[in-house]
Amino acid sequence: MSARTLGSTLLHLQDVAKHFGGVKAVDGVTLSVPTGTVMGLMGPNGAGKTSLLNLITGFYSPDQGSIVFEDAEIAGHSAHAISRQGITRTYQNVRLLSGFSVLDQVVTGMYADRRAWSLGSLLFSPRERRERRECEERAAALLDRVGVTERRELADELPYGTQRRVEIARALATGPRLILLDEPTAGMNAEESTQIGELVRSVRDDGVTVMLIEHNMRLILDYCDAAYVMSFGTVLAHGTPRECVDDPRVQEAYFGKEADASDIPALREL
Amino acid sequence: MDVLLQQLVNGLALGSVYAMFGLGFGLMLATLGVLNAAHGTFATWGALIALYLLNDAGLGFWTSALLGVLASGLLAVLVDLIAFQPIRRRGGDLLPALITSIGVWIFLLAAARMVTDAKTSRFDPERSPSGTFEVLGLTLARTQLVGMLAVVVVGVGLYTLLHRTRTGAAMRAVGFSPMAAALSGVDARRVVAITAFLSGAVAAVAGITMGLNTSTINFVLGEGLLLKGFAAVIIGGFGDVRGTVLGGLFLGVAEVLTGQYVSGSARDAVTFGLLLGFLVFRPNGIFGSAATLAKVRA
Amino acid sequence: ACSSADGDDAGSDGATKIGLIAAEQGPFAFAGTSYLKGAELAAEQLQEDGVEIELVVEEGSEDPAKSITAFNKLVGQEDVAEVVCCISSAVAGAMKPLATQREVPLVVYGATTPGLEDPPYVYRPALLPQQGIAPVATELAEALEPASAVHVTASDNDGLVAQSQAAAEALGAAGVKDLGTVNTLVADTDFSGAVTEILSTKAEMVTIYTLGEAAANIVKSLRERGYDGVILANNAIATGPNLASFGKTLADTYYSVEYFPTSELEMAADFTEAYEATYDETPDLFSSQGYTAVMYAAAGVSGSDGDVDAESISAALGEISTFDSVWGELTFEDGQSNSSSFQVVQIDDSGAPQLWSND
Amino acid sequence: MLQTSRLCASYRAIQAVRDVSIEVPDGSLVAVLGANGAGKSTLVRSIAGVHRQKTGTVLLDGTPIQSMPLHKITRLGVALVPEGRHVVAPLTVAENLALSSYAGRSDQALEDRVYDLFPRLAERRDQAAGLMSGGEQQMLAMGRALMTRPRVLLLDEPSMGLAPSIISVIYEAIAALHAEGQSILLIEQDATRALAVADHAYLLQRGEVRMAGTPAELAQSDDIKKAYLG
Amino acid sequence: MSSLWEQYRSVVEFAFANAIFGLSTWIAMWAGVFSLAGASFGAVGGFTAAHLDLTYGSGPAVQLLAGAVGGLLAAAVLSVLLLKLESHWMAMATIALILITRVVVLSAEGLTGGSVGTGLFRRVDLITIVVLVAVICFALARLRHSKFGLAAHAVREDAAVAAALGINPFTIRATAFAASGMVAGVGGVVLANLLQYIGPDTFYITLAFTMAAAMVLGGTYHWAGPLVGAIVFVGLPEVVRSYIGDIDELITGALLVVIMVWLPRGLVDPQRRLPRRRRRGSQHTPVIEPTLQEAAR
Ligand SMILES: Nc1ncnc2c1ncn2[C@@H]1O[C@H](COP(=O)(O)OP(=O)(O)OP(=O)(O)O)[C@@H](O)[C@H]1O
Ligand SMILES: Nc1ncnc2c1ncn2[C@@H]1O[C@H](COP(=O)(O)OP(=O)(O)OP(=O)(O)O)[C@@H](O)[C@H]1O
Ligand SMILES: CC(C)C[C@H](N)C(=O)O
Ligand SMILES: [Mg+2]
Ligand SMILES: [Mg+2]
Repeated sequence: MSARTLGSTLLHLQDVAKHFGGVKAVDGVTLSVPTGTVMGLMGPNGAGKTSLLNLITGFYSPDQGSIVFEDAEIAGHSAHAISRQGITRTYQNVRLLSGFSVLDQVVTGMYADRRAWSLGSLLFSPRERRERRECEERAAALLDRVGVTERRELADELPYGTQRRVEIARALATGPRLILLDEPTAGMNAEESTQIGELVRSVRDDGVTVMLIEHNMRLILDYCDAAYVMSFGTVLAHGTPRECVDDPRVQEAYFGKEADASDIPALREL
Repeated sequence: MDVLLQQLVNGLALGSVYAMFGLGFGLMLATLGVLNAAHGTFATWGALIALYLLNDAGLGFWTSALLGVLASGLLAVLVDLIAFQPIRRRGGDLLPALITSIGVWIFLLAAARMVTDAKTSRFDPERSPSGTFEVLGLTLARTQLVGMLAVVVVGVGLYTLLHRTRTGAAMRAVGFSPMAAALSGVDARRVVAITAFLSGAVAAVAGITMGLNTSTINFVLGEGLLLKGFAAVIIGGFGDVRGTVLGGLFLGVAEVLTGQYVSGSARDAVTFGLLLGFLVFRPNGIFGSAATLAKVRA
Repeated sequence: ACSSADGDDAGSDGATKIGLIAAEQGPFAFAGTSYLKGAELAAEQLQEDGVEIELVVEEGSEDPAKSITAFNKLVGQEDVAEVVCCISSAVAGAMKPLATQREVPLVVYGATTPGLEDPPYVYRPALLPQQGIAPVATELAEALEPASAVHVTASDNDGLVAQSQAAAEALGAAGVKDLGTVNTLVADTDFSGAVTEILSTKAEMVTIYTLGEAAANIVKSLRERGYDGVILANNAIATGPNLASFGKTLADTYYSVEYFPTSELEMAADFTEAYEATYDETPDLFSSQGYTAVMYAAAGVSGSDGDVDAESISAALGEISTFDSVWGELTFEDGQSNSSSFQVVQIDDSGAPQLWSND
Repeated sequence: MLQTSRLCASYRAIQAVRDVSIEVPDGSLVAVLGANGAGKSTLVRSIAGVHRQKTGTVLLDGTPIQSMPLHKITRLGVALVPEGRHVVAPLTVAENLALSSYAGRSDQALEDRVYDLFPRLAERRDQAAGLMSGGEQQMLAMGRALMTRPRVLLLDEPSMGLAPSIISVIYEAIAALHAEGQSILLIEQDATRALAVADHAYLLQRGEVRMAGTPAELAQSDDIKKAYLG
Repeated sequence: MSSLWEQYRSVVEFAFANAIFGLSTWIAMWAGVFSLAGASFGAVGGFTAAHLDLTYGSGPAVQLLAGAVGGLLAAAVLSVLLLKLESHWMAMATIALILITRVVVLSAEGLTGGSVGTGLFRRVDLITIVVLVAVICFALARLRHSKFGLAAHAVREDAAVAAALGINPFTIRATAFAASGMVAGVGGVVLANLLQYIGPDTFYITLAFTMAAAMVLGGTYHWAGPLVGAIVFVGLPEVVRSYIGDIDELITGALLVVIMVWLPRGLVDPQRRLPRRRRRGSQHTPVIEPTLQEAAR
């Protein structure tokens, strides 16, 4: 694996498009994510952010365009192959695995790294047992890091915010070099959101590049190194978060034509 | 007499019975989300009740048939109430409902076996449609005509109901989510009952026309229909009235032509081969679209 | 409805138990009911005559798996010394290895696949229908002189296929042109295609060897569509329920039987009378087969001296070479009757079967 | 007028709503504020009949409706636009709207009114509802509720998860409806925005009414800031 | 007493034979594949056993091994064709497969005896059957928390999420499907030995429905489900029959409905901690009281 220098391009999308019938969910997007940054992705509802994320992670295959990750073309590859190359994600609506304990959720994320043969467990193989214990220890450490104290509880019985954090821990367990977060603070209060922001920052400081979809301006402004703004499936603006928010095209697309920015509480607070 | 033409007509007549059964079966599947293993027994019971009313109670054929159809519709409503409604209320998916339907199937099949003593019977030929007539040089049994007319009437009726009326939209909505439908003021239980009734009643029409056409009514009447109707629904693409009718007719024709030009013993091979072929290579059937699948998944 | 023997059998002081696997349900129920009635009548008469046997009935529905369960129960729990069973060739085929393995004699009452019998454990008193079919077919060919014939058979029943072949061969030998065979399956109910196919051959004679109801349906359909040729059918077409519900539509159909209610044979007349007295209905061929099978099985019991057990019974059965039955005196070879005393029946215009003779 | 008195609702052991008594006078827009998990959704779900495990009374113009099923309450004139929208995904926009007429309510004029309010829906009339964006689905859910000619409209966090531009569209529609005299019970987390349109407001905290008053009164209170603006 | 055992012995045998099929269905379900194809793989095992028995007089070990290999191969080949189908289509395709298997059995007369079927001697005894079931259960219990076990469960709950974690859903499903075919092949051998006769109707819809019912009745979230389900669904009616007689099927049917209505997740449900706690609605994420959470430990 090549050691990448800060600032080199980790992910590059060139003219990527995905249409559903008449809906141009993603319509010719070109963007780059430099290694070691937190890249914000914003845009009104239906702009195509989640669809773009689905394209990058192989949930959708693009109608056109190329997606290059660490110099390798991944467009149209299957989701598990892309995951093994080092891209992972969370979901706009939490998608934890029902019936799994918190710990097992995270251990499942280590699937690709596990080498011991499952059938070994039938023969009480020490190797299999050791590996399983190691995985659980690593999982526990990851959960500590995201601030989750539960271990054996069923994940689907936890509070929403905790579930989101478990989801992030699970994503980190795959050992990604790029993690895509889809509105990780939706439904959280300000304090919880800040915690997520700090978590994102620490993840980046560990060398994992982050792409962050957010409606919460404060999070974009405080924690992103740069941002893209999408609208109607295309890239509308790109720059530092501040530049993006101040861009009149963005204001128009995002906040509506007539709206005066000062009328919008979300903005007034900024 | 042109053999091919005559056999085509025979195939269409047979296929219209499959199509008819498929319509009721598909309605349950697509709108109520139940893969109903007991559907064949609805056909059986409809035919048995009509048989009893005609042969033993002495009612006229059309009255008996009508009452048989109504009774089977009510049976379906009852079954839905007891076996499917509680599962639906819990938001269960296809699997538990399939299993309860197997329970109902075992029950109704055993009950039918008991009341018939496992014996075969038939509508009194003197008092039910029988005999043949000639059109355009082809010979058609009256019973065949009854089956074909019935599928036209029921097919057009059901299509119109589902796609042109509000009741139809309500049926589809409830199939997707009773809560979402209720938010529009739709009484989900009533709509479910209507749907179940229709699907049971249509099964009985299929059972009765099958009994008429084959002069064979016994407790396993519906079992054969279930398999063939299932095939028709898959081949046609379920959730789609036009597709189901076409699928059924196609199967009937394929079977009869196989009998004529290959061998009578290869009929099942052709039917089920087609079924598997469609499932694997064209799972949405002749007309099926992704949308119909979404309905079932809900 | 089974006179099933449950639990305490101590009362039947030392009577030898004969198991019977019945088919009151299932695809062969049309004949199974008659078989059982005939068999039970035989058991009753034997008991009245002081023969120490007891009939233990277990329903098998003519389903191989159920029949095997019934067989195991009869042999394992009821301790029967022999078992009477099987209408369908498929079921008989399934039972055969079992009987051989458990060394329990099996008296097959209805299935007629060639080569089924296998002494010392498998015996068949029933006549092979195909032996009757050949002469009848020849007779009909001579009397009615059809130029050509087409054959319908249930291709998944070996017994019926054998019968169909016997008819086809005999007709061929009599100079009737063979226009081919239309295959159906035992489970089929829709015959519109088959009938059109038959009609399209323009054959002057049709032979039909399928199960009774199917045969009746095909005949009905043929006649409705104006077919007026000769129809030779499986004798199972004329069961009581069939005659009652198909009635006149079956008119002018021929078949061959070893037993007919109006038979002049003394044993047959007695049987008919006793049967009518007991059940208030006319016996049919299948009743006579059930009756004969139990009589034959009992002969095995009477013939074995001292210990009556499976071994002695099979030895006794093996030694039977002639046997008086409602069909006349039967001769046996290798545990199968090889007699062929058949009569031809024609269903008359009112839908009633009548003996037919070629003059 | 819609009134609840001493309404309690629970999920087995969890008491989510306690002794809540609120009023929605005819033609008014009443807001219920509260933090995550305060019991706001449970309250409206109980009023509308989605949630059945409850005690206390709910009166619509004096008629008790607390024991009626959802569809009956809807037909009587209490229409819920639920959190999560719950549109009928496989049906088209037009069919979703037409559903309400199955309950014997609507007519063409009403439908046109909905399309006037939300022109985006008119454009997507024949699209399957499940394939639309969240904002569009929210509009459809509101449209569907309006099709039942509600006496009271219950809106559960209509802005949740939507981009500001869509939120503006939604709130414009709310204001327009209010101006026409539609009674509305609005559930919101975003206090600033809700207080800007409401006539009267309640603050819910751990299932109980913590405070009630005019928007100005609530906006002044420290409670509210502490409780949840955070 | 021994006669009582004699009477119920075959009930126990059939219950365990069906448990093998139930377990086979569960193994596929583990990875989210609802398949009735076990009936077809059972046919492969059963007719292989009959053939080996009649031609070579092979003993139980050879038959079971051959049945396992046959089932495994058949399932592996078919997985390519079937597994690309979405869940419900897949279920229906397996029904179609059963219908076609019957046609194949009918026409491959040389191997299967066609419509007549084929008889065979019984060489597998009760002990062997019980040991087989125990071995399968042991394997499933050990694998539950293994790498494969977690992956299979993950694929079942959400294949897309699993894929995003680097799990190839197809591989997992195909492995589970093949393993399920292997177990069903063994089940076929056992069933053939118990019945001592197999024909076109032996491995047909009824068997398929029985195994599915056993699995769902018992519970699809734990391997012990199908075992319990088979005993209840196959064993109980037999016992009932010996007391009540003819109406056992009515009771079986009614029982199935009642249990499914009362316990929709089956008799064995690892998530059922408090009696009949209702499952959470889909929208809300309830904050569970501490006491409940402790109970979960
Ligand atoms: N599978 C699909 N089929 C059809 N249309 C789709 C599909 N997925 C997305 N779309 C459409 O593509 C457009 C973009 O949706 P997407 O979910 O990517 O938006 P988004 O920017 O993530 O919005 P939000 O902020 O609401 O999450 C929407 O109009 C949506 O309806
Ligand atoms: N289905 C459920 N089962 C158990 N508890 C529930 C359920 N739904 C909600 N709760 C609990 O009831 C309480 C009130 O929840 P409710 O959804 O009404 O709050 P809310 O104010 O609408 O919150 P939000 O702002 O997140 O929508 C919470 O403690 C929640 O955990
Ligand atoms: C009843 C008869 C038609 C049965 C036939 N004799 C057979 O061998 O199967
Ligand atoms: Mg999104
Ligand atoms: Mg809420």
